[in-house]
Amino acid sequence: MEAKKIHLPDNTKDTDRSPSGWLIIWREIVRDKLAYASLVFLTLIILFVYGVSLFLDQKEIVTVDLFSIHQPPSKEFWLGTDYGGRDVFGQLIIGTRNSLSIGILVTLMTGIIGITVGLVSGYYGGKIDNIVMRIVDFFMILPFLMIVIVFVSVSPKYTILSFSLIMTAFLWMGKARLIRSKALQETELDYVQASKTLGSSNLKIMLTQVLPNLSSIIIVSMTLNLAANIGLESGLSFLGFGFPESTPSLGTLVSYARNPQTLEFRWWIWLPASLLILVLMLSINNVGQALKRATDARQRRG
Amino acid sequence: MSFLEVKNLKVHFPITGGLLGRTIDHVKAVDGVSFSIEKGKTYGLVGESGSGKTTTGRAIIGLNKITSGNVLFDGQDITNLRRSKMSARRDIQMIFQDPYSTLNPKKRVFDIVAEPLRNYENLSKREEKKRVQELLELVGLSPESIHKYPHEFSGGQRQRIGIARAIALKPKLIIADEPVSALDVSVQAQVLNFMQKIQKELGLTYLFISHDLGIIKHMCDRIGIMYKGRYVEEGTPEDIFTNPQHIYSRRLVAAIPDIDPRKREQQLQFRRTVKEEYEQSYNDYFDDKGLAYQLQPVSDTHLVALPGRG
Amino acid sequence: MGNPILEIENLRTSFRIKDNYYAAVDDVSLTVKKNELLAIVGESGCGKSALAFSIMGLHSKANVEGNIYFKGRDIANISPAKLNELRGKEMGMIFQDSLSALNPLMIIGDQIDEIIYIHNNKLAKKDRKEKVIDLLDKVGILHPAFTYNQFPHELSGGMRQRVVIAMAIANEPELLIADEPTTALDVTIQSQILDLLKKLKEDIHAGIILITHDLGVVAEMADRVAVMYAGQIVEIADVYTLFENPLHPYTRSLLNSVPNSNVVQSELHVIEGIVPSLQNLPREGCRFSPRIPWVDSSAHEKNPELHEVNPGHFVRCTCYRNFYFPEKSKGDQHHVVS
Amino acid sequence: MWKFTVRRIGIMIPQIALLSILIFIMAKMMPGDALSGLIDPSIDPATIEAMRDRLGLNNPWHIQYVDWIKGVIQGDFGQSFRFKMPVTELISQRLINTFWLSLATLILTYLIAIPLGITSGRYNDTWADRLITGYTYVGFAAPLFIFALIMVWIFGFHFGWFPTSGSVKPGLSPGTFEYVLSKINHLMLPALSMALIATVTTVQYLRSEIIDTKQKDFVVTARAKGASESRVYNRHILRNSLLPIAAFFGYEITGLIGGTIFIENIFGYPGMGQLFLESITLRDFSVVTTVVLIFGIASILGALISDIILSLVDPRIRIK
Repeated sequence: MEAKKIHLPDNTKDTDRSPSGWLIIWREIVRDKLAYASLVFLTLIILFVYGVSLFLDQKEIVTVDLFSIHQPPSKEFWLGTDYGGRDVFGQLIIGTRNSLSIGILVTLMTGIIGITVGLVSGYYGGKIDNIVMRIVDFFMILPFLMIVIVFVSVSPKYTILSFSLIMTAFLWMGKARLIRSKALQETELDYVQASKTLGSSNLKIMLTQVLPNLSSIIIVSMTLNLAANIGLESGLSFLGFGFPESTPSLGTLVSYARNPQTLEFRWWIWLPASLLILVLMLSINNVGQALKRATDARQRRG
Repeated sequence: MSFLEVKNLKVHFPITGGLLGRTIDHVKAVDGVSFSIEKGKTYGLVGESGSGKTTTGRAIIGLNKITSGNVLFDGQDITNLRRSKMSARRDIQMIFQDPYSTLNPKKRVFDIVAEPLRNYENLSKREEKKRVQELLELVGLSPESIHKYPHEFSGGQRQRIGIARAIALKPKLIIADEPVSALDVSVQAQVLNFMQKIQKELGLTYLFISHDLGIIKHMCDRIGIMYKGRYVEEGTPEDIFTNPQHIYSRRLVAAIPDIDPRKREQQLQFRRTVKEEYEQSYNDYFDDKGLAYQLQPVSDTHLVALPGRG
Repeated sequence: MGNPILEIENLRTSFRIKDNYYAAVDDVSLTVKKNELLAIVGESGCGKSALAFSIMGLHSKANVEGNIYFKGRDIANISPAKLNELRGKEMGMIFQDSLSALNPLMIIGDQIDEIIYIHNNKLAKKDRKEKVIDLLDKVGILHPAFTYNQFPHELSGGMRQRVVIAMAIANEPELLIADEPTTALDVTIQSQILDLLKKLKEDIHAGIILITHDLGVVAEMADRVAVMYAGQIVEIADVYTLFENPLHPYTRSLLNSVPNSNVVQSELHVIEGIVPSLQNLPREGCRFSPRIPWVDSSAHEKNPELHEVNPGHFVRCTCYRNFYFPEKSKGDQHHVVS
Repeated sequence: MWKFTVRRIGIMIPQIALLSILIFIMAKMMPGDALSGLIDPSIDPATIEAMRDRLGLNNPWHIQYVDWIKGVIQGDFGQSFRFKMPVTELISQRLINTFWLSLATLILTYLIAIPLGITSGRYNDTWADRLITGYTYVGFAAPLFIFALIMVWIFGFHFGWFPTSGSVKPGLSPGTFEYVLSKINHLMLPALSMALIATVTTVQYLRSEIIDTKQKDFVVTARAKGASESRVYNRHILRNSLLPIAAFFGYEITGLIGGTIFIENIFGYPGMGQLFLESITLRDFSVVTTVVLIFGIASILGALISDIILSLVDPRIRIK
C-alpha cells in the first residue's frame, strides 16, 4: 500500500541539493533592481571611502589653514573649504568612513547584546522574561536622545569608544524586544519541543534550532539598524554631541549649516554631506527592505 | 508488570496576575490521572479540547513539569527527570500533531533525522548518513531526499519524517499526540497503517492521544477517556464502545456520526436520549465543581468514575 | 423536493499563481433544490471551498467562468449591486472558522444587526434588536440579550458558530451554504451544531449546500452527495446510493480509508500518492489515474465526463468499470526493494 | 476597563520612580553642584563647605535623593545658575512653546497620515500607492535634521516664505490677532518639517494594516452579508485599521521629544529642546535635570495614554 517509495512531485532530481535559504534570498535581491543597484552603490562607496582614506592624512585635513577660509570648490579643494580653511572633500571621505565604521560597530554591539538577551528571555519565558521585558519597556519609553546627550556631555574621558558604548547602552533594547517576541513564537513550535524530547540541551536548541529561524529577521533588522545608527550618529554630531571635535564626521560637516551664512551662501560645505547621508541611508534601507520582502516571500512559500 | 505506569499524575499550571506576577490560581490541566500500559500494546487517550490528554502525554516525556504523582517506565521512576540525564529517556519518543511545525524549516531532512543520533550515538559521518537513509527508507521515503527541506514535502510525508526521527534511537515507547489530526482522510490511513506496521516490526508500545474516537477504536487495545483533567472511564474498546457507563462517555460515543445513512434516525434518537439523560443525571456523575469522581472498577477490565465509596 | 433554486453549469474558477492561471474548480455542474441538502465532500485542495465562494460571488469575477442560475437568474454575470441584494438576503453563508469570520472589534449584536439593516433599512433599531435577540435564541444561545453585547472572543467556539449561523439565517435565505461548519469544533459540539442545522432546514425550507471532508457528517446530514476530487465532481448520487453502491474509484477508496466504527478492519485502505497541489493537477485525462496505477490506462477516458449510470447517479470517467482494490499481499514489501 | 487602567497605572509608578533615580544618578555624575555657580574667589572655602552642609549637599546620597524628590513634588526644581532664576520660572514659557509645536506637529502628522495611508492601503498597487510608498521610503530614510535644514534653506532663506528663527515677531503684544498669526507663522515650517518625517511610520503602518485587514475572513463575511463595497470599507476595514492608529499618538510623544531637539535647534525656536541644548552647553545642570525629568514623565504618560486607548479600542486587550 504505502508500498512504493513516494517520489517527490517536482521535477528536480532527488540527488540535487535544494537551494539553501540564503541562496534564494540572494536571487530575490538580484531580481529587485533598485535594491541591487543600492547594494552595488554601497559596495562601491565603502570600497572607495575606505580605500581613499588610506591615502589621506587626517591630521593634515583637520589642521586649520587660515589662508584658505571658506573657499568655494576649485581644482585644489574639490568641495571648497570650511571656516577653518580645511578641505571639505577630505573631511567628507574621512567623515563617511568614520560614520560607517561607528554605525557598523554600534549595530554589531547592540545586535550581540539584543540577540543574546532576547533569545534567552524568549526561550525560557516565565519570570526572567517578565523582569527583562519590564526593564526593556522602561528604557524604550525614555527620551533616548536627551539621555544620550547628557551622558555624552558628562562622560569624563570622551572618546569614540565611549561614544559608541553610550549609544549601545541605550540602543540594544529594541533589538532585544524584537528577537524576544520572535523567539517566543518559535519556542512554542513543535520542532523545539521535539528537540527537547530528542535529548538536545537548551543551549544547543537555542543556538542550532531557534537561532537559524531568527536569522532572516536578524539580518533584516540589523540592516535597517545600520541605517538608523548612521543617522543617529550624524544627528548627534550635528548637535555637537557625537564624535570628538578632532574627528571628522558627516554630521559635523552638516552642523556648519547652523551658521545662517553658511546655510544660505556656502552650500558646498554642508550640502554634499547631507546628500551623502541621505543617499547612504536610502541605499541601506533599500537593501534592508528588499531583504525583508525576500524573507517574507520565502516564508510564504515554505 | 506494566511497562509504563502513571500514578496519580497532576500537572497544574500557575495563573499569574497582578503587578508582581504573583500566582493567583492554578489551571489543573491534569488532576490525578492513573493508568498503565502493557508492552507492545497501544493505549488510547481520548478527550475533547481542554481535557488534559495532550498535557498528560507531554508530562510523561518531560515537556511539562509534573506537579505531583509518579511516572514509572520499565520499573524506573522517571518523574521530572532532567533532560540532561535523558539517557534513561531515549527509550521514550514523541510524534507531534502538526506536520508543519514539527520539523525545523531551516534544516535539511538529513539534519532533522540525525539530531537524536548526534545526541546519543557517536557515529561517523558515513555511518550517520547510512542510518538516516535506512530510516527514510523504512518510512517509505526515497533515501535520496535527505538534502531537501521540509517544505518540499506534503503533510503525510512530513509526518513520516517525524516518525523516522522518533524511531531513530529505537525507542520502546512512542507517545503519539494527535499524529493524524492535521492530515487528510486518505493520508491519515497511510500514517495509521504505517504506525501499526512498525509497531509490529520494532515491538513498540504506543500512547495514542486523539480526539477522534473512530481512530482510537481502530488503533487501540485499551482506552481512557478524559474530561477536564480527570479520567471518566477506562476499558477495552469493547467496554467503551458497546457498554459506556459514564454519562460523558456515552455522550461522546453518541456524538460520533454514523457512516451509515440508514441509521440516521436511530442515531438522532439515541443522541436525544443520551442528551436528556446527561442533563438529568449530570449531578450524579460530577461533583459540585463539575469534575469527575474517582475511577471504580465495574468489571475486570472496565473502570468508571462513579460517586460514592472513594 | 421541489424546483431547483440553484443550477450551476460548467463552472470554472481559476487562480493566478505567478504567471499562470490554474483552475481550482473545473467544469462543475450541479443543482440544488428547495428543501434539499446537498453535501459536497472532498479532501483539502479539491476545490470545494472555492466552489462555495464562487457561488456567493466572493471571488473576483475575472476568475469565474460559467453560469450560476439562482432561481433562474444568472448570478455569475450580474452587477455587484444586484448581487449584494441577493447575498445575505436570499443566499446565506456559514463559515468554518467562526473566530476569524466575526469582526473582533464589533459586538455580536451589531454584527447580526448589520445583515438585517443592509436588506431592510426601514426597520427601526429597536425592532431589529428584538429580531437579533430572537435569532440568537433560535440558534440556542442561552442568554441572548447578554450575548448581544458580547465580543466574539468572549464566546466559546460552539457559541460563536451559533452566532455565525444566526447571521446566515437572519433574513431566511432560500439557499444556505455551510462551509465546513463543524470542522473546528469538538465532537459533542459538532453534533449539537449538526442537530441545529437539521432543525433549521425544516424551519426555513432552504436549499442547503454542506461542504465537508467528514464522511460521517455526510451520512448523517445529506440528501444528495457530490464527491469532488482535484477540482472536479467525480460522483453525484443520493446519499443512500453513494454509501451503499459507490462507483468511482475515489469514492470507494475514500470510504475504505476511514476507520469505520461498525466493522473491524485490520488495516485501512490507503490511497496511494498524494493529493496533487493546484499547480500539479493533471490537466488531461482522468485526474485520479495516477493514484490507481494498477488499473490499466485504457480503462480511462481521454476526456472524462460525468455519465449518468443510473437515474440521478453520475460518475466521471469510465475507469470505475475496471476498478478493483489491489490484493493486500502487494502492500507489505516496500522497503525490501530500494 | 477600570481594572486594566488601574493595573496599567500600577506599572507606571515604578517606571517614574526608576526614571527619577536614573536622573538623580545623572545629576550626580554632572560636575559641580548648586554652589559651583556661586564660586567667588573672595569667599572662604570653609564658608562654602559650611553652606554645602547647610544645604544638605554633604549628606549620604539617599538622603539627598529624598530631599530632591521632596523639592520636585513641591514644584521646586532648584536654581538656574546661568539665568539666576528658579528653573520653574525659566521653563514655563519654553514649555508652552514646545507644547504648541508638538500639538501642531501631531495634528499635521495625522492630517497627512490618514488620507495617504488610506489611499495607499485601499488602492494598493496603483500609481497613487507607488507614489506614496516612494515618499515613505525616502521619508523613512531621511534623517530629520537634514530634511529640516533643507526645508529652512529652501522655504526660509531661498523663498523667504517663512521666518527662520524665533517663536513670534518681536514687538507684538500677546493677545492681539497679529500676535497669534505670527505665532502660527513661526510654527508652520518647523511643525511641517517634523510632521512630514514623523508621519511616515504611521502611513506605512496604516497601509499595511489596511492591506492585512482586507484579507481577513470577517471582511468576506461582510461581503457575504450583502454589504456594499463602501460599507465594507467604512464599517469594517477602515474602522478596524484606524482604531489602533488612534492609540499610537501617545507613543508619538517619545519621538516628538527627539524631534524637538533638532527642530528647535535648526529653526531657532525657543522651546524646551533648545533650552536643553543651551543648558547642557552652559553646564547649567539643574535646568538639564528638570527638562529630562519633564520629558521623561511626558513619555511615560504618553505610553500610558496609548495603552489605555488601545484597551478601549480593542476589547481583546481588556481581558488580559
